[in-house]
Amino acid sequence: MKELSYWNAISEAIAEEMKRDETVFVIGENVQESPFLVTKGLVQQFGPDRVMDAPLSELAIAGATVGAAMAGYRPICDLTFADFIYCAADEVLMKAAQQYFSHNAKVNVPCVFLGVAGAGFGNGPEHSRIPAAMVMNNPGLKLVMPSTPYDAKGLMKAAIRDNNPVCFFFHKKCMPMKQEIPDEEYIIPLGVADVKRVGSDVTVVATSYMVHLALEAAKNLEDIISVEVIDLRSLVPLDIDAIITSVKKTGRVVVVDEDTECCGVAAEIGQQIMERAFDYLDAPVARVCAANMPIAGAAMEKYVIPQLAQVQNAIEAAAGSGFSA
Amino acid sequence: MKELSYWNAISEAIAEEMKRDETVFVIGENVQESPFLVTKGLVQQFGPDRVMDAPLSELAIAGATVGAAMAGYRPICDLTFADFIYCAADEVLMKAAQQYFSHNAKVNVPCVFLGVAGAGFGNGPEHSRIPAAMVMNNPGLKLVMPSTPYDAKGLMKAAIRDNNPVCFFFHKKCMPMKQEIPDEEYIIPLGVADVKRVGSDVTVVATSYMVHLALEAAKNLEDIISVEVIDLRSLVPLDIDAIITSVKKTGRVVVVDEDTECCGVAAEIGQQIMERAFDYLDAPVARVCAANMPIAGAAMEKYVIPQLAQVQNAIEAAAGSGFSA
Amino acid sequence: MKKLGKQDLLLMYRNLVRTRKFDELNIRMATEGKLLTFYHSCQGHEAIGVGACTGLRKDDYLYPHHRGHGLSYAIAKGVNPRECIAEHLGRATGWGGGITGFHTCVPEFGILGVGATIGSGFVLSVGFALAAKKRGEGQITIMFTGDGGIQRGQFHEAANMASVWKLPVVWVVENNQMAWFTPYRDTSAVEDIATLAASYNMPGEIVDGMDVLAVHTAVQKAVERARSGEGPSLIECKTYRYRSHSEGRPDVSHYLPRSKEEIAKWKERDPVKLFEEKLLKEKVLTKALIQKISQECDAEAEEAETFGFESPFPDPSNLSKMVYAP
Amino acid sequence: MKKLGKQDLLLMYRNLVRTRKFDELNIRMATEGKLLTFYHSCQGHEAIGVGACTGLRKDDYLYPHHRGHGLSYAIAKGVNPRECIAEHLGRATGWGGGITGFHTCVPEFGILGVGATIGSGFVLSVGFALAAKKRGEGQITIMFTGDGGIQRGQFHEAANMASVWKLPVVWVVENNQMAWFTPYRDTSAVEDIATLAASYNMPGEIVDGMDVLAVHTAVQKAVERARSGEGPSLIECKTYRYRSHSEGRPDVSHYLPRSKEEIAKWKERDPVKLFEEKLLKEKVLTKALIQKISQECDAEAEEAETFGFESPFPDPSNLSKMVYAP
Ligand SMILES: Cc1ncc(C[n+]2csc(CCOP(=O)(O)OP(=O)(O)O)c2C)c(N)n1
Ligand SMILES: Cc1ncc(C[n+]2csc(CCOP(=O)(O)OP(=O)(O)O)c2C)c(N)n1
Ligand SMILES: [Mg+2]
Ligand SMILES: [Mg+2]
Repeated sequence: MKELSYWNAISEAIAEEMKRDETVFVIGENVQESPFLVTKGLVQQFGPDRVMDAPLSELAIAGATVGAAMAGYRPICDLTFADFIYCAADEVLMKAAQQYFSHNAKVNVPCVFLGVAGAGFGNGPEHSRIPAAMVMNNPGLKLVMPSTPYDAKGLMKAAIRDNNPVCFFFHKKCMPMKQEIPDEEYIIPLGVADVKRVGSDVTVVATSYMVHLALEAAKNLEDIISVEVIDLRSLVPLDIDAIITSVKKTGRVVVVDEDTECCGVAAEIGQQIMERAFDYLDAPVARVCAANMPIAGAAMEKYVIPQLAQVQNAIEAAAGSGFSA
Repeated sequence: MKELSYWNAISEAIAEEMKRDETVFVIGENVQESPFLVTKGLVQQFGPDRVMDAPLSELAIAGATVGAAMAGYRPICDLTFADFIYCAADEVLMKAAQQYFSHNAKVNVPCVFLGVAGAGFGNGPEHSRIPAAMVMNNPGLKLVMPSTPYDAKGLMKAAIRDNNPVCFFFHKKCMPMKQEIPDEEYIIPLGVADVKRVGSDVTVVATSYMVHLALEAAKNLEDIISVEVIDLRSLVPLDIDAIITSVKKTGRVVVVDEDTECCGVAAEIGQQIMERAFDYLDAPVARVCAANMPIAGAAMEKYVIPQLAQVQNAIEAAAGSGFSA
Repeated sequence: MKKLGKQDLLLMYRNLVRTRKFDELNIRMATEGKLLTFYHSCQGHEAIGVGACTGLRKDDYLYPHHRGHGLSYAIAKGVNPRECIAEHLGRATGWGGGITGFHTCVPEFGILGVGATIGSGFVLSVGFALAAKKRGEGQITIMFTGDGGIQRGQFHEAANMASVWKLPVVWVVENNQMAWFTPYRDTSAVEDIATLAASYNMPGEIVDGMDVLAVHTAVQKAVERARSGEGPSLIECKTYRYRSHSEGRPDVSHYLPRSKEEIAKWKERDPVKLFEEKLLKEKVLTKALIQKISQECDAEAEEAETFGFESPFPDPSNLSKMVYAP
Repeated sequence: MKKLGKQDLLLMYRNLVRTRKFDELNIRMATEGKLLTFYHSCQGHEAIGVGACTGLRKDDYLYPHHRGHGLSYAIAKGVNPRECIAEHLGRATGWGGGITGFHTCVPEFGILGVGATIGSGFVLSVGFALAAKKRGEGQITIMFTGDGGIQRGQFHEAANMASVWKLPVVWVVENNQMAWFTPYRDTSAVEDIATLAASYNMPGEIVDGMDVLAVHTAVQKAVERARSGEGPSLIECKTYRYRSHSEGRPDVSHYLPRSKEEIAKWKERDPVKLFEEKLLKEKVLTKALIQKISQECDAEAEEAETFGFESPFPDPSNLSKMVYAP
């Protein structure tokens, strides 16, 4: 066992997979130095042909990723900020997602689109999104959003080995988090949620950094409400069974997701819960998401992004009056 | 009164607004001849400086639209296929949506993004989407999806006069539909749903061409189930009050939308209904949407896109066993 | 460059005729309402695909232009064009399995798939070429697009990246001087697309797109350059679109009918006729052989039509299994 | 071209100094942890914004580069730079109202707003220029970007469109030879960005970006061309980034430290010093005046800092009202 930070867990996963499989390579802007650290150190180990500093050309970077994947490689494309998926939407949301299906499953597209995501540093509307719903609304793409170093490493290895394009959005606010990581290899399959806290009164379904907010809220409320926190880890595939199992136990759900509320992740999960467990619901599924506006920066960011108090309030409201202190 | 087709109603609205307001102009690929007819005939009336055939450059077309809008004009940008929003996502989903907010409401972006949308002609995955949820997931954009010639004309006039960027997606399958159009000017404000059929057992919330499917299903079922059909007309703003009023009456809802199901329009509406009218719901909100896959073309399209039978089945299921014939 | 022998020339001629006949079949099926989606005729363009793809290695990557939905390119590479007909009829035997009705994908012949947004082949082909370079087995990538496609930003980014990384890719632009209803001259700042090559420090050549041998020669030069690790090339083939953008659409320039004289003038230099006359003069072809080839191609097209109509539709229950690879 | 008088030269000098002082203030605030988001120093780049924006009409549209988050451009156009400081402190008095912490928007001075994706100014500026051309009042648009920005597809599409429509726009590329950690020479197929202009049939000029007058002269020529309806121009200013990409980031090329010698060499031709020496020699400046200006600018920066810290934060209850215009 060794202690690794979130970013280091990701870079270790990439390094291990690059060692194991010569077809894995990294392409993107500034990936050799890696401003968000997840590919830092790789160039020294694997050389510039496998850790490729590209021009400032998102269309070409993402397009080359899709093309190289179709031609038998397993590129890891660093989009830098996840928001830059907008700058290559044709390539990522359309081409990567659809090439396999459109061509009768003859040619698959095994690649990873890395993006640092989320708010927390006041970087403003074009550098703070988690464009999760946009990815989910385009079938053919998988989507991973790890909340811990342990999960990040195991999920990254699964993402690289997956035979499909996988968006891997890691959260800015998780970067410094540390955790014990086993020395032996492990892989966390995509599509398996993790119950990060067991509880019986209210289910909180959370993604990415919001898992930590949910855990904090659960802890703050533990004397009055028993909160179960489910970390989805991957959104596509979605472990709806894990959610439904919990909902059947608690009958009360709050979905906490940092993506924009409207047509976001939480709406999909809420709707699916309603479809599958309507009779178990004691209260409507509540959602705590980014407000329906661009992600303001600087001092205004916190008025757009879910805050602890909101999560707590939503849990209390879901629990109903019987639980208030 | 005169009878106009859907496309002609749209082009008449554009012509009237171009006459009324010199700052309105059309920009896009092939807008002078207009493959989907909605800007056909305008160049003869207003000249090539106001009906601008652009290079095959979606980034520049959409970007120039946003820029000209910021600088005091009211461009109508024809994306041709609504799917091509992927080819200018940075410009439409990010810049158009956010410029006003990011700059403290100092400069607004009054423009219209036109796109012919939806399936029906087997055109395959890159020419058949209605990227409605992607628009809704990016606050700052408005979204209009008319189902009839009358609505199309009145909504187009409102869209052009709106001080915000408005995506106006008109449906391929509505193109030949005809309707009596008043000679006098009229405007249909954005954000006002239209009850296209009054009923008391089940509420069907529908968008765009799906309204016609819903009406047909309602008619087929009229002897056993009284179906209310709400045509949303605009999705942003969303007339949630109209939906809730109906839901309180029926307690049973089916949302029929042609966008991809996952994180789509129907999930958002379902979730909002749950949040606001949970105690009125006798059954979970059901959704009938495009299946979670790319929109197959040719003969396979119909297996992806909602069909009449599915809508009917969903209504019957929502109505519950008491209603079956 | 490998010198073309008599058999090569005859094969090229036959492939021109096959392309034309299959295009005519597609047009007829479209006119009869039998195609399940749109059709973009390649008449006038045949020499480009045939000239460029003759002599490629089977494992070279090919990204075809949308005209003919890939006919001339695939034919010259060796693919059986009946798969094209089946695709257009939405059949499981089509070269995209009938899933989209027009996408081409024949991995055994290096055709990995296409996109339906014009110009996006630029960036995908950079990826194919990057893979080829990494693999180091001398494969090259050839990608075709139109005078419209070159106007997308994808071109700029792809050309720069491919040049910097010296990727083995050849870009062939079929400048038919129209993009849908819009004439190139009114949407482009420069007369010749080949001019753009200078911005990326790569060769840019203008070729008579009606002359199959001229195309072949220019492309082979670029292919050799690519194979030997010297990087990308841009080749502009001047050509002309005989028919409307797609079947059933008006044939206008902006909003006025295209000049009948101009079309007629270009047809005088029809690529099939031009090559036929040359081979006749050089006695590679005879009148009798021309007729024989014509009949054989007619028969092949007829067989392809039957094949298409007799082929099954895809099994819709497979669709949901094709969203994600196992 | 209007000849610059002594007062103009002095103003340009003062604006160079102001830019430098305000940049230093931003750096200090960043270092002290007072800025609410990132900061990209413009040291080394000052002559470009100041030289280019001096002499513009107030109603000309300006799209600044991100360095200094718009300082040199806005200052030369007449905007009070304390709004920049307030913005970086997230205050309502900032030039973006403190909503993002770094976006610049001063419509009264033709600055309509910026985007945060590099290079997207190309297409927005086409829109500004299109509006200006339609309005017919002789406004031009000037847009600044970096050697990275030019690599985005937006450039290609914008340049072609602007040239075809003869739009009044001037594109100034600040080639500091780095984009974040990546050196230009390793990501570009051509040595000079000005080369790219030929693809769009527009003038492309290389200018010494450390020489404020050289920049001014080249830009004025392009501005006149734009104003007289002849279309766009591309101007490449060779310059250098003194500091790391943004404050607190490592200063590397790929992953190795940038050459200290190279930085020192460029600093010998520091744009502020260079102009100062020239004006001293020409007796437009005196040592005393230099000191006076320096002190005045220090005072102005100090006042701006106070102004910033004393300004209120935006009212968060307004946010939801700002998503849609009434
Ligand atoms: C990105 C994108 N924009 C627009 C279209 C619609 N479209 C299809 S073909 C075409 C014209 C293409 O012109 P060109 O590249 O010159 O090829 P040609 O059809 O003339 O052979 C257009 C505009 C598209 N499919 N993709
Ligand atoms: C589309 C896009 N890609 C990447 C980034 C991240 N980024 C911000 S500044 C920058 C470097 C820009 O380089 P250049 O244009 O040369 O300007 P410089 O910073 O050198 O002045 C990058 C890569 C971005 N903001 N937008
Ligand atoms: Mg063309
Ligand atoms: Mg730079």
